[in-house]
Amino acid sequence: MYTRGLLSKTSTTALNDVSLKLDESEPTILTVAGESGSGKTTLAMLMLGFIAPSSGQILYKGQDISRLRGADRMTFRREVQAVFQDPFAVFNPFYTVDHLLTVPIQRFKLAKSKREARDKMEEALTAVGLRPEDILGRFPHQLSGGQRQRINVARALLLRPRLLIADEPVSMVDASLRANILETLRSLQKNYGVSIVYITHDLTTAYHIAKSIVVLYRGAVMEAGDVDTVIKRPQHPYTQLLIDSIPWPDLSRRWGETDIKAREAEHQEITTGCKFYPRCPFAMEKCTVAPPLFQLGTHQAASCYLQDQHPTIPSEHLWKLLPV
Amino acid sequence: MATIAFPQPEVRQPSRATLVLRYLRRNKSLSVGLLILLFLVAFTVIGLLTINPKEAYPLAVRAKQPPSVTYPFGTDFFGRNLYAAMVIGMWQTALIGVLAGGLGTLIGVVLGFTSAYFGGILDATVKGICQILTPIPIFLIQVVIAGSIDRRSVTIYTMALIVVLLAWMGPTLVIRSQVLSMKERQFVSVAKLSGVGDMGIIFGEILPNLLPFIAASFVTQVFVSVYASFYLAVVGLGPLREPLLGNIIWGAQLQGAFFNGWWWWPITPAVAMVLILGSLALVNMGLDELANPRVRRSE
Amino acid sequence: MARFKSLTLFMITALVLAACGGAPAAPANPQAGQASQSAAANTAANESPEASAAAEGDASASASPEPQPISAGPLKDVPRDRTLVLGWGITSPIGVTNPWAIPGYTHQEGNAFMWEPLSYFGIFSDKEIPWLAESMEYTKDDFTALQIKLREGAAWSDGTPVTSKDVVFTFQGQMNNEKLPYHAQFEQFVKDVKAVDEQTIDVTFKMPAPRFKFEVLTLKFDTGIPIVPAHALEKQEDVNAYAGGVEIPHSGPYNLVSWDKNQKIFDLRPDWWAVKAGVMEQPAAERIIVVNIAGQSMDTVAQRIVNNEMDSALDMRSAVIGNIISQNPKVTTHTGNEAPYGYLDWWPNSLWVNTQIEPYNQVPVRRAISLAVDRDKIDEIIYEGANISTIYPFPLYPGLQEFVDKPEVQALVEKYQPSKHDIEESARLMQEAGFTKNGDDLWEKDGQTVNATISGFEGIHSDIVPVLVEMLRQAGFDAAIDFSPSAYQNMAEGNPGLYMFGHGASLKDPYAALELYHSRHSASVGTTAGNNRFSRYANPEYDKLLDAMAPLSEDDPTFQENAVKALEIYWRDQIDIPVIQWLHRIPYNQTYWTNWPTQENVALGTNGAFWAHTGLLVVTNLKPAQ
Amino acid sequence: MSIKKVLQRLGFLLLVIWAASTITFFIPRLSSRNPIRERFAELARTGGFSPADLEIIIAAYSAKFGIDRPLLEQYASYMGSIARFDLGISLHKYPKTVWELIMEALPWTIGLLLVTTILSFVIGNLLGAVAAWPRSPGWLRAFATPFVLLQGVPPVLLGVLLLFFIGFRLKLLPLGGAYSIGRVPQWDWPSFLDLLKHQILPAVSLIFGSMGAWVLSMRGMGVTIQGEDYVNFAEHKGLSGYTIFKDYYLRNALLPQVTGFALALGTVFTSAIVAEQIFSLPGVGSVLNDAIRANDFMVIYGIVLFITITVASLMVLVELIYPLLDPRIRH
Repeated sequence: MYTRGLLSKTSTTALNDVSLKLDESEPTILTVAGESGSGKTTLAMLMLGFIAPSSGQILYKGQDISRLRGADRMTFRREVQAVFQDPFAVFNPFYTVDHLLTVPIQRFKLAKSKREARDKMEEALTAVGLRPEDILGRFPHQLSGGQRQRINVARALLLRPRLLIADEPVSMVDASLRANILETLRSLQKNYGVSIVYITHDLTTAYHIAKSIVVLYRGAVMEAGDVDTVIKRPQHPYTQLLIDSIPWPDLSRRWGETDIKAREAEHQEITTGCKFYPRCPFAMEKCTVAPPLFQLGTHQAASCYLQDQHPTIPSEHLWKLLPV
Repeated sequence: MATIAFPQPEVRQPSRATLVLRYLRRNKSLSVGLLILLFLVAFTVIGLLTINPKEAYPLAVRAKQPPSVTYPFGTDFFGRNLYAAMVIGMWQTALIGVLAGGLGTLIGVVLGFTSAYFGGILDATVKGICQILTPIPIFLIQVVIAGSIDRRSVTIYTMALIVVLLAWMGPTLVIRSQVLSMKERQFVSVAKLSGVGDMGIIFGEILPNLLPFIAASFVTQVFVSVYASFYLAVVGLGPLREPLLGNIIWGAQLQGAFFNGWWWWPITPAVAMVLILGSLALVNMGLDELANPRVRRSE
Repeated sequence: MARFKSLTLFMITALVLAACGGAPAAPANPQAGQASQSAAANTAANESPEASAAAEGDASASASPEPQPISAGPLKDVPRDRTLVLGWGITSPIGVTNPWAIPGYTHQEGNAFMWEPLSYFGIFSDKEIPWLAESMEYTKDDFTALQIKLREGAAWSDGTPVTSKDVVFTFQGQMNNEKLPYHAQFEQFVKDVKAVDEQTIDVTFKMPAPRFKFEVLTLKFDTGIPIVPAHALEKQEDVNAYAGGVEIPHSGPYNLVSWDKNQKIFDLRPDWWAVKAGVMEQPAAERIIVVNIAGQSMDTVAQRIVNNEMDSALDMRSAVIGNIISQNPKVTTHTGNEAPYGYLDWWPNSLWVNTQIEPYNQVPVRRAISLAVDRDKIDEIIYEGANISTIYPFPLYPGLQEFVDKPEVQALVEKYQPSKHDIEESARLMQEAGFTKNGDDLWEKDGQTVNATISGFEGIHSDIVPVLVEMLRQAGFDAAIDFSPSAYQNMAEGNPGLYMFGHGASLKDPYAALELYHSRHSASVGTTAGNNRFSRYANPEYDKLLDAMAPLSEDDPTFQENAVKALEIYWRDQIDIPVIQWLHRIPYNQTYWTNWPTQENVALGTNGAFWAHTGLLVVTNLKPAQ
Repeated sequence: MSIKKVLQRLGFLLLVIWAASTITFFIPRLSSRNPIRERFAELARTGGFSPADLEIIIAAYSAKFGIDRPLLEQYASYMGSIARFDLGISLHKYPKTVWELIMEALPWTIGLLLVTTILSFVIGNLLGAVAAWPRSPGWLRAFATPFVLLQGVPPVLLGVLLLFFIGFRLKLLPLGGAYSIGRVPQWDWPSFLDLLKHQILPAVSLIFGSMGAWVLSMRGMGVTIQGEDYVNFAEHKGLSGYTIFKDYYLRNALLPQVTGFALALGTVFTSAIVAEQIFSLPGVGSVLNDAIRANDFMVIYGIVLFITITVASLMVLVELIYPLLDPRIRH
């Protein structure tokens, strides 16, 4: 059974009471969305095991990843991979770009010979639309941002992970290349059964690629559910604000023209109540107590008292709402 | 869509040597510094092959001779051939510099890496010790040490040791801060994802990137060591029999060389010292430029 | 342009510097400041720059930049041509003028101008110079009693007469105060000191003490005791802790008037007893400035003499003094303008060893080292041909020259050839002693090289020790240089190695020098050997010779006979390795002052050492050039 | 800035003092040297001690200075006296206390060092900034850059060379000393000018000797700053070169140098020791020189400690006032 749970309770403001679960048998693409500072990257770091949660645990195939040792750890390392935002920073400037591909091949013993390793690399590069002879042997600064990011994707392709954390993979790439990269990611999921956690602040790309979405604000889940439903019919004031901020290519519609007027953000730390309270135009007395998740439909939930006519759902069960 | 080829302009890859030469042409201080250093090395090497090492010590040749064809740098009061003395002195200075500099850098690299990479109490301790020792005037302590040990055991090796004893904090702090920033870089994360262990990350990923820093730090250490050993020798705390540059100046001062008109005696080692320290300073400056990514213009 | 800039820079520097550097110079009280300003204005018209500089300095009030220097109040004006400027390394604590202050007192650095003895000795005239004492006579033939008669009219600077009370106080102080340098001598010899009357003192000895009068009571070179004022020291609770300062009453002609880190200034007092008593004429030098040259390079000191900034200074290497003379014809030396430019000091230097430790306990090893020393080369290289290398442990002053000229002594020189330089013979001796040459071409036995580190003193041995080290190296001894402050400790404690040091002992006869090797001084390893007694040599045969000499005066035939035998043992056993006679090369600048004691101008017979006990005689005899 | 921060820094200061005093205490004791014996050696060497029984005198003084006691006991009493700001008594200049010796010499050293350090800091940093600033005129850069080489010239060499050429050969300036022979300095013009004349060579050698380091580090700093966005931005705003140089570039590059300034004082003291020796100036350096030569440990400890405390205190001070200079950092 392929399970993955994440549980992080209170204390850190980076991420608070977030619980997710992905099923190995049903590879999917889950979007985690939110503005900068919402805890997206922390989530990625936690899932990759780079930092340990101050409370709660991260389970991979039923095992706490912080306890993994030896071969188990290597397996976890290999099966959970990432594509990062900055296509330059991931390259060690000392080496040619080959280093990015050869090291995992070596470490995970993916090839029996140099020849085979080379073939694998070329195959992966070709698969992301690069000509190996243009790429191999170059230093990162000699390549364009798009090329570099596609090498990253090629790396993920090469390793055939079970789970891929894609942390804003296209935000620093030319618009013209985004589609290509996203398409490659999608084909990874489809053709190789890789689950993808797609972390972004860009709801449009999320809409294109993902099945389901979790909207975070300051480390707390605001709304979650089927990507279509959430984006088309957002119920949480924060989600509504986000969607309103998308510059739709519709000239008749003026940007930012909606009923919901977000208040200026006040930089006061909300420790107990709704994280969105200081900016929420509908802020109420009871919002000073953190709202639970209210289940709005089979594939939608929101953490807002405006929806308190709906039944609540424990945060551990949120994953059940997410379509695959 | 997935297989669209992105055409690449043809780029001919210049050879490494050409790149280095091209870089050196731009980095003037590095090239001038290296040139002087090279000259000094050539002088020493050629010298070592041609001189009679005995002539670097007293009673070897006619004393107090001004520079001439036979004695290009003249001879001193004690009957040293100053040319031979310069050659041996340079060699010994280089030895002290490289030994003390290398050792100091090594300590700095090891401590800096372990402390920054693993953090925790170890890091706090290393950082604390370095910070506490930093305000203490190193030279005074070196003088106290040099003055305290038995004269017979003062050799150029003990000199190097005395110098290094309190000169490892600089490189440690420099390397530590570099590792601290380096270990947050994403390629370290990627390496972890690629299954690379701690040692692999330290040596395979971080260390190569710090090479310019380590080199700069090494050059700084060599500079500091040469400087310190020179000072110790000038005040008469070195191995007095050896023709160390500082010792020669010390001897010249005691025998009233300037007053007696034996100007070549102190001037020769003084100029040599200026060349050594100056070239090291230049190289250091050049390496700074190399290590500092902002200055390193993309190629 | 760059030149202009740097000049501007210099100016700015100087200005700011002056503002800051001068700040601490605030006068202690405003009145002193005013007084000095007007005084400075008065002297501004003075033409000679040096004189005006000196005069302005003289006008200074007690205020000085350092809070600590001592001063007797505002200084009067003294022109340069009445001022004697002497260069000397002042290392003793500021303000210590009391001869009994320990540690810290030294008669050098000008304190000798304040204190006087019962008697002086003129080495080059070989004559006693009675001083506070009119006479000192042994009253018994076996040298067990001595009567001292003081001069009438001798007085302390506060007017109190110098009487037998002071002499008794001085002697008893030495007997009872174990911290004083002559305590051991007094304890060994003196039974009793009694004042017979105001002017007469009787000393009785426990044993014959034929040399006590000369060695202890007479001031010469750096030995002997001055008489101290009983009425001033009696009042002190701890005479060793009392610095003296400017207040202490003294009998010498100069008063200390100012002392800071850079200089000590002495002014002549008008009421010196010796003038009134007709012993001396009124000295011409109204002011003596002892400039601290400690830490100054020899270049600087030499140049300042050439520039007439200083009238004399110590101690010049032979090449330097030659250059001084050629650069300033007004400067002469003890030997005029001729090499070796210096006079023979009482301090011949040997390489001493601790004869109790391996391998120096073996005579052949000591002999092998002596054979490695090329004494001719030392003369040639270091002393520009002056013939000063030696084979004797004493200086060849007239009495001693007479001794070594005896045929018996010359026969011994022939027999033992102490000056021989022969590396092959040296090697043969080492091989016979069981040494073999190792890879570095050094003698080795049981994996140990011969530790031939030479301990010496940077200020005076920096020319010869490196040369000796090289000679020993060439003969296979593992030699190195040690000029660290621990050098003396090595000598005193007998640490392995060679010690370059003098024999400050014999002046008239060889007894004092030979006595240095008596087994009574042969401290066992681990205890401290006395000064000049580093060899720790013990030989009953030798002791017997010396014991027989002790009660005899030097003209006794037995004394002479035993002295020759003892000298034979000295060479036979190579107790230490004599290297050089010591020369003092002192420049005498005649621009302002003449009548310096030289070879030609023997006068009282003192040497020209202004720092030594007899320095008082040197400075008080100087005559102004104009 | 919080009280806690201040207390923390003071705690650090105490640690530095403790470390320095411990190091200076133990190192000389690792050798078998006996300072009292050596002091008497000095006296014996200059004569007058021939027949004395040294052992008795030495034992008496060893007891007095406590150096015959067990090491740890000495250490404890040493630390105790340091806590009472008592640096002990000089062996060599007995009965002077170390504190007295330092205080006598300090005005000279402060006068010389303060001025030379500030001047070398100002000139060095300006030259360094000019050398690194890409828009400074070519001739100016060409002028400024070679000063980096000065880093290779130890002040001691510079001092010796200046003395040789200006003092010996040209006879333009005095050969040494703080004032002319026979002068007892005070507050008046002749003294002042005399003093000035004597301070020029040492000051110049110290300024030029320590300037190179500033040129070099400032140049490095300047090069770093150049790439910063705010400088680029300022350029795009079309501000004048001088304004950018002064307000954006120099100011920001200078800030880290200020921290270096406090630290540099330690090095500067080192140069001063040698300079004071070469030019025979009174000052802490020459007191220390004498002490080292005479193995007067109490004075050595005292001065090392004094310098350490001074440097460390200045560092802490700079750190505490740094936020006032740099608005980006607030405690």
